[in-house]
Amino acid sequence: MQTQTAPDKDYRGTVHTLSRDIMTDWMTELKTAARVPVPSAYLMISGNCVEILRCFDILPVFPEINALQLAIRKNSLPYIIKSEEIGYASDNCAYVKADVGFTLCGGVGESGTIPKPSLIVCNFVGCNVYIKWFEHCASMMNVPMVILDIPFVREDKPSREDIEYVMCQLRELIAECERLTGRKFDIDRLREILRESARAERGWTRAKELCKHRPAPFDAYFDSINMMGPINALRGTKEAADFFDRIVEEYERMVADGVGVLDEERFRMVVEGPPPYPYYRNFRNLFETWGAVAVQSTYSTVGGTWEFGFCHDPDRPLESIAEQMIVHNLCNRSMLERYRQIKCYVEDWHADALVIHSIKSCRLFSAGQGDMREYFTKDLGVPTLMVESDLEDPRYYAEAQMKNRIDAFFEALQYKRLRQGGGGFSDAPAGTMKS
Amino acid sequence: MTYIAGVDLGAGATKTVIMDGGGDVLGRGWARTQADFDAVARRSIAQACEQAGIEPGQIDYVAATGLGRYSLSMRDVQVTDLTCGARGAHVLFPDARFVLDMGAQSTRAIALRDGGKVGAFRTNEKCAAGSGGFLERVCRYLEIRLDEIGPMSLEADDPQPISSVCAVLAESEIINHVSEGKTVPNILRGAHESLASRALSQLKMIGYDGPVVFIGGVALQEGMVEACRARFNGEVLVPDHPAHVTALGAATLGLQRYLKRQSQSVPSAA
Amino acid sequence: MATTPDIVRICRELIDLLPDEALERARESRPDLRGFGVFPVYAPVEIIHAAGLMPVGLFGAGNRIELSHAEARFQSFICSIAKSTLELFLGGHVQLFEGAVFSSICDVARNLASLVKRNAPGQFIDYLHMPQNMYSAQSSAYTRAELNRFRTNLAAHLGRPVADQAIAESLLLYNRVRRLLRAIYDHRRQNPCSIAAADLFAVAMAGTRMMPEDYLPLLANFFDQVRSTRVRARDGVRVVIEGAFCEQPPIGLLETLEAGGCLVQDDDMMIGWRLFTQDIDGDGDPLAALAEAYLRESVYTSVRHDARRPRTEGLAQRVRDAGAEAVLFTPAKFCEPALLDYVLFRSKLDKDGVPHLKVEFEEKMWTYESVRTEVETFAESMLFE
Amino acid sequence: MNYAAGIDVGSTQSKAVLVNEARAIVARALIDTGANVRRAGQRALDELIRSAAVGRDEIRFVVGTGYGRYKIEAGDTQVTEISCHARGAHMLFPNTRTVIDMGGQDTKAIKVGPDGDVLDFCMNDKCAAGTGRFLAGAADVLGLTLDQIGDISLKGSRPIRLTSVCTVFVESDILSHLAQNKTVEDILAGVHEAIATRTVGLVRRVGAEVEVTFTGGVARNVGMVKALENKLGLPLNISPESHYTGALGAALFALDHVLAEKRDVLDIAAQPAVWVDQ
Ligand SMILES: Nc1ncnc2c1ncn2[C@@H]1O[C@H](COP(=O)(O)OP(=O)(O)O)[C@@H](O)[C@H]1O
Ligand SMILES: Nc1ncnc2c1ncn2[C@@H]1O[C@H](COP(=O)(O)OP(=O)(O)O)[C@@H](O)[C@H]1O
Ligand code: SF4
Ligand code: SF4
Ligand code: SF4
Repeated sequence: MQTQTAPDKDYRGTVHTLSRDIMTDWMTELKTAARVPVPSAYLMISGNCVEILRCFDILPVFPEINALQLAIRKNSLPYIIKSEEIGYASDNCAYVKADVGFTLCGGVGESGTIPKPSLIVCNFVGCNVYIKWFEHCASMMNVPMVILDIPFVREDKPSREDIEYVMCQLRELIAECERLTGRKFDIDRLREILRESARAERGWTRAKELCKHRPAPFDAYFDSINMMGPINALRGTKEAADFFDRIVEEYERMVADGVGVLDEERFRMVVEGPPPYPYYRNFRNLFETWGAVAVQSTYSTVGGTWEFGFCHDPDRPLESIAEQMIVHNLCNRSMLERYRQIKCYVEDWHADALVIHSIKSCRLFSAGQGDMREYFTKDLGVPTLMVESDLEDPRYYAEAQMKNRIDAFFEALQYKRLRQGGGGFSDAPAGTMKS
Repeated sequence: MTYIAGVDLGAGATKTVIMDGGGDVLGRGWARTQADFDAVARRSIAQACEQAGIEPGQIDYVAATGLGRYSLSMRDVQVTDLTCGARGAHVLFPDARFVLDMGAQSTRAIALRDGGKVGAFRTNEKCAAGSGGFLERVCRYLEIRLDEIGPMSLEADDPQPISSVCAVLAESEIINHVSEGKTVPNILRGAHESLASRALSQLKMIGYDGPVVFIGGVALQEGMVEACRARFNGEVLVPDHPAHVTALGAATLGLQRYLKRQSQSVPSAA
Repeated sequence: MATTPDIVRICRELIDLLPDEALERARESRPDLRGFGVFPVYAPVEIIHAAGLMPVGLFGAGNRIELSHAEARFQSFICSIAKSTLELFLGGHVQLFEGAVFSSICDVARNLASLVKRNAPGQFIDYLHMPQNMYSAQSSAYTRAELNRFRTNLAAHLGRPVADQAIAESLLLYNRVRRLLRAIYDHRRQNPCSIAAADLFAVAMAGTRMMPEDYLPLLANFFDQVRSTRVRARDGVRVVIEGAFCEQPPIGLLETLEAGGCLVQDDDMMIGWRLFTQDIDGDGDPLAALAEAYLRESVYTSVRHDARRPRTEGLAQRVRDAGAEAVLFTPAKFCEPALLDYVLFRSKLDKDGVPHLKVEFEEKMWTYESVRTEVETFAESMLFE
Repeated sequence: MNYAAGIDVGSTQSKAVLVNEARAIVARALIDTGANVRRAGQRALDELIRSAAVGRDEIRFVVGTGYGRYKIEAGDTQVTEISCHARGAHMLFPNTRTVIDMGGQDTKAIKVGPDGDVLDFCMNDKCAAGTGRFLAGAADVLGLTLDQIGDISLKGSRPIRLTSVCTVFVESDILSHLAQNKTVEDILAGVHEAIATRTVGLVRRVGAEVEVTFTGGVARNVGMVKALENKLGLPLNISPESHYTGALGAALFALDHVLAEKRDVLDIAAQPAVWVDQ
């Protein structure tokens, strides 16, 4: 085999156990829901409006998280193949394929449960595959679907009509939820939930800010993924907000003590693109060997770019939900906006390099990353590494090739440092003048 | 006497079947495909004729199939290899509903309709290590003969799977296995199993649920057949000359055409 | 009056031109004309035309140019049209253009719009978010606002207004073009073999390379010709082509499909340029009329999601209307929307008992050996029952 | 005498180079990697020792590189072939700013600083299309050897167009061209052109700054050299040592350690996975 399993290693910080604990509670709810149906709804992660569902006690179900769980437990391949057998192409998004395959196989397995929902809420935020994916679910399971069409950010800021269009659709969603649950919409309850959302969002922001310190107290790519469940799926609950309070406290302590997530922080990087979940640990170790820590990452902001100051506002409930869905998340912003975001990360978080992990499945993220590479290396002079694999399909991860590229990249960075400290090679063969 | 030739100009080899007017096979020919399709086909036909005990000049009708079917100058008709493979399999196993054809460059799963006609079919995606040519390269690499691959693969006790879909990268995986000290049988069996899983997926795409006729040169490899038997939920039927089934199908279709033409031009013949 | 082969030859020549070359042609009679790129699938060409520009379809570059820059920007798993369209901009083949417009058809097209914007400074590059919810109380207002935003920005870029009146006039012109195209398609549906698939494709695509004023007489001429010529129907499998709504198949592929034994009765090529099922009312507010037509009077496509009119039904209807026996799916390689829709289409056709075959294509493909084998087998299996 | 060795265990061939303290190349070895990667490294080293007639103990430090670098038991440490090719090319042509390395399984474009350091690099993606292996496949079908194809390709006047540069399908592609009566010259010209086009795309990613040095096994192929020069519109540096560039770079890194040890500056044992310490 080309790939060996990485040794089990615990990284610093309780973020892993804490997040596992609160996510497990939610997973248990899903399991229960699969047996004893309660009102539940499918929802996508990016720029979601989970608060509205919460307001009606509708259990949110995220097929993306299901797909992620399958991949990280190395269970995704059989389901992907299952989907390919019914006609999906090898070039389609593997998240869709894993989820559809899993659903076709009953939706219950070791790696998770995906109950049949009462409603499918397609929050079309950025990714066009979302619509197809949920359409397929709707037709497969015969469940009604609501599309929330979120206009992509085309100008500096959304127009009045954009916001009104979204708010109108949110009101229509609320009416649908009222019909589904037979309950009246309670705006005060929504305000209450949004207050918890905002508390979690501020916690997120504070945590991310701490990575500006040297050494960074956590890895803002790998460890942030553990923060993504709470901020995106459990947002609006007290537990999620408390979670952030606890990790921030821990990270503040680490910063005060000058402790970083690795023994030695040698390189600070910004990472773009989702991780290869089927080889998550292997991938992390390839960086860790070099003492490379992610101080920021774009993937962690697919659900929301909170670190730039936006929070849900209980005083403007629907409007702030609409704004978050349209503007304040990575997926609904253009590539050029993403360049700006990364540039800000590199500068304000003092990074040495940009690492782009290009994902075959996810064209939303990856289409055109070559241009991003050009921009950062040629226009800005930021050392940039681009590697390719997949976030769900283990067939596209080749460890030897991955390692080769990562090693070469850090070798070069290391040499650059050495040279800045004076020195260099003097390889000119005898008799040849060095220019 | 009536003599019909079915010639399958495949990517790897050119196979010929000589059939008499009653549909009985009199001879078979085989020649490695090279640049000059026409010359190779002649060699293959000559070999089959020799076995049949006739002269090439005695052949009444030639049906060409395979990738080089348009290049055979002496053909009377050309039919695609999918149609011929299906027909050939049907002649040998009239009850079978599914055919798996693994050749040098392509793997095809075919569902049959009544009379051996092609229903749904699936060819392998272009970019894949899923065909016989890949196995040939593996052999060359491991320095074994092609006809050894089948028996050797049967000796495996710990098959080493291949995950890459690219034949070149799959080769590096194999190199890795070798340097990890894995045995040749285990490596071969791993390759067979990977190929069999891929073939199974292809069969499933066409609604596979019963006995399947396994044809094409790769069916000559016992290890491959075993790997399929272990995976497929239906029976795997392997004819005696699996590589010649497509040529057989061509000959069968050729005979049909020939007889039809004869009956239409009765006056002069009678 | 030009004969059918003449018209087809002219059209084939036109569709082979790079954007700047096509514009040069038009400039022979309108020296100062500037162009404006329209990336598939749909764009409000009326607004562009009303602004005094020539809307030119950006369908990649076929076999004309080598990808020397775009391969570095887009990875190997991206469709050809995105790569070669970017290459057109990077290689300076869109110099005579004021800009280009892209819309929300897929993630690749959206990122492409960003890349073009960065790499074509000075040009006006816009991205339209066409609605995917056709039934919200705000859908019409939103759609109109989006079209209006485009109009306003374009006018600002040009430094001259784009008046409602001008848009209304362009609307009428394009109504006539689309009406003719509908009539020609109807004719082919009823008269199999009257027009070869590759020829109709060339004629339809030529409209994206000419000013509509010049295209209209050519199209009318073509229609008269085919209407008055009687062609004996060949034997073959009558098929509908589905899946080439964005990237367009190479002519050679269409020829191979027909040579392999299929007769194309209907297709979804160039669909964005003939999207509407009826004439648009040009009397009132033209933008509101366009918005309404997009929401209510559009043909189904894989990039427009209409919750109450499933695309599977649309395809089934198209097959029935054409009296077709089978469907050929021709998605562009790596085209996510087409490949995902294939799953739904396929299961619907299986349910209805309609045979189908999938054939992926790429812009630069030029041998059709394997396609030919598949299509021939498919045709053989249907013809020799 | 003190020597340093570099061993480059590639996917197709293994190369080894021995240098002395004056940075002069003392010996080279070239063998087919074969199935046993572990053994290949050792064999290359043995061959090196034999041809240089030096004692194993005189070789003070060995750096391994190439795909098989972790399997070289004699290697004291490993460096990626990207760094090695840059370093080797820099020694051969001190004004090198861009390195194109074409090997059996991958192609790399490397941007090199004035000191031979890697500033940026790009490799072909996961797909092995259009690499040295492809040329080997083409030679195979045509019944030619690798030494011949380059020259022959130069005689082609109307290069054919290939469907793809996928190594797996090159055979049938070429066969069908032969069937259409295309000449071997035109086919080979087409093959070289197709690969050159792909490679130039890669080179553009890092930017083709002069001087450009072409390294790796394929640099021995004149047809490829010409095709690349045409496409790039630049002359390429080609050295007789081109095939050994990676091994040479590795040997130079090894020499750093030998010299440093003598000067007692660098503590080489501290971080075996890293080639120099901070
Ligand atoms: N004697 C043999 N023993 C084992 N495998 C064989 C033998 N001959 C051919 N094969 C396998 O069959 C393949 C060729 O199959 P064939 O059906 O002749 O292909 P095609 O029709 O594409 O030319 C070879 O690539 C090889 O893997
Ligand atoms: N004598 C030669 N003439 C032309 N090309 C050659 C020659 N020897 C080797 N090559 C080419 O070099 C490739 C191997 O290059 P190399 O740099 O050794 O690759 P790797 O490091 O991956 O083993 C072969 O695939 C072949 O195309
Ligand atoms: S394309 Fe990307 S964002 Fe969209 S569903 Fe797939 S993985 Fe998610
Ligand atoms: S080289 Fe490998 S990955 Fe590339 S096209 Fe060929 S088989 Fe596919
Ligand atoms: S061909 Fe498909 S994937 Fe490519 S731009 Fe068009 S719709 Fe998008």
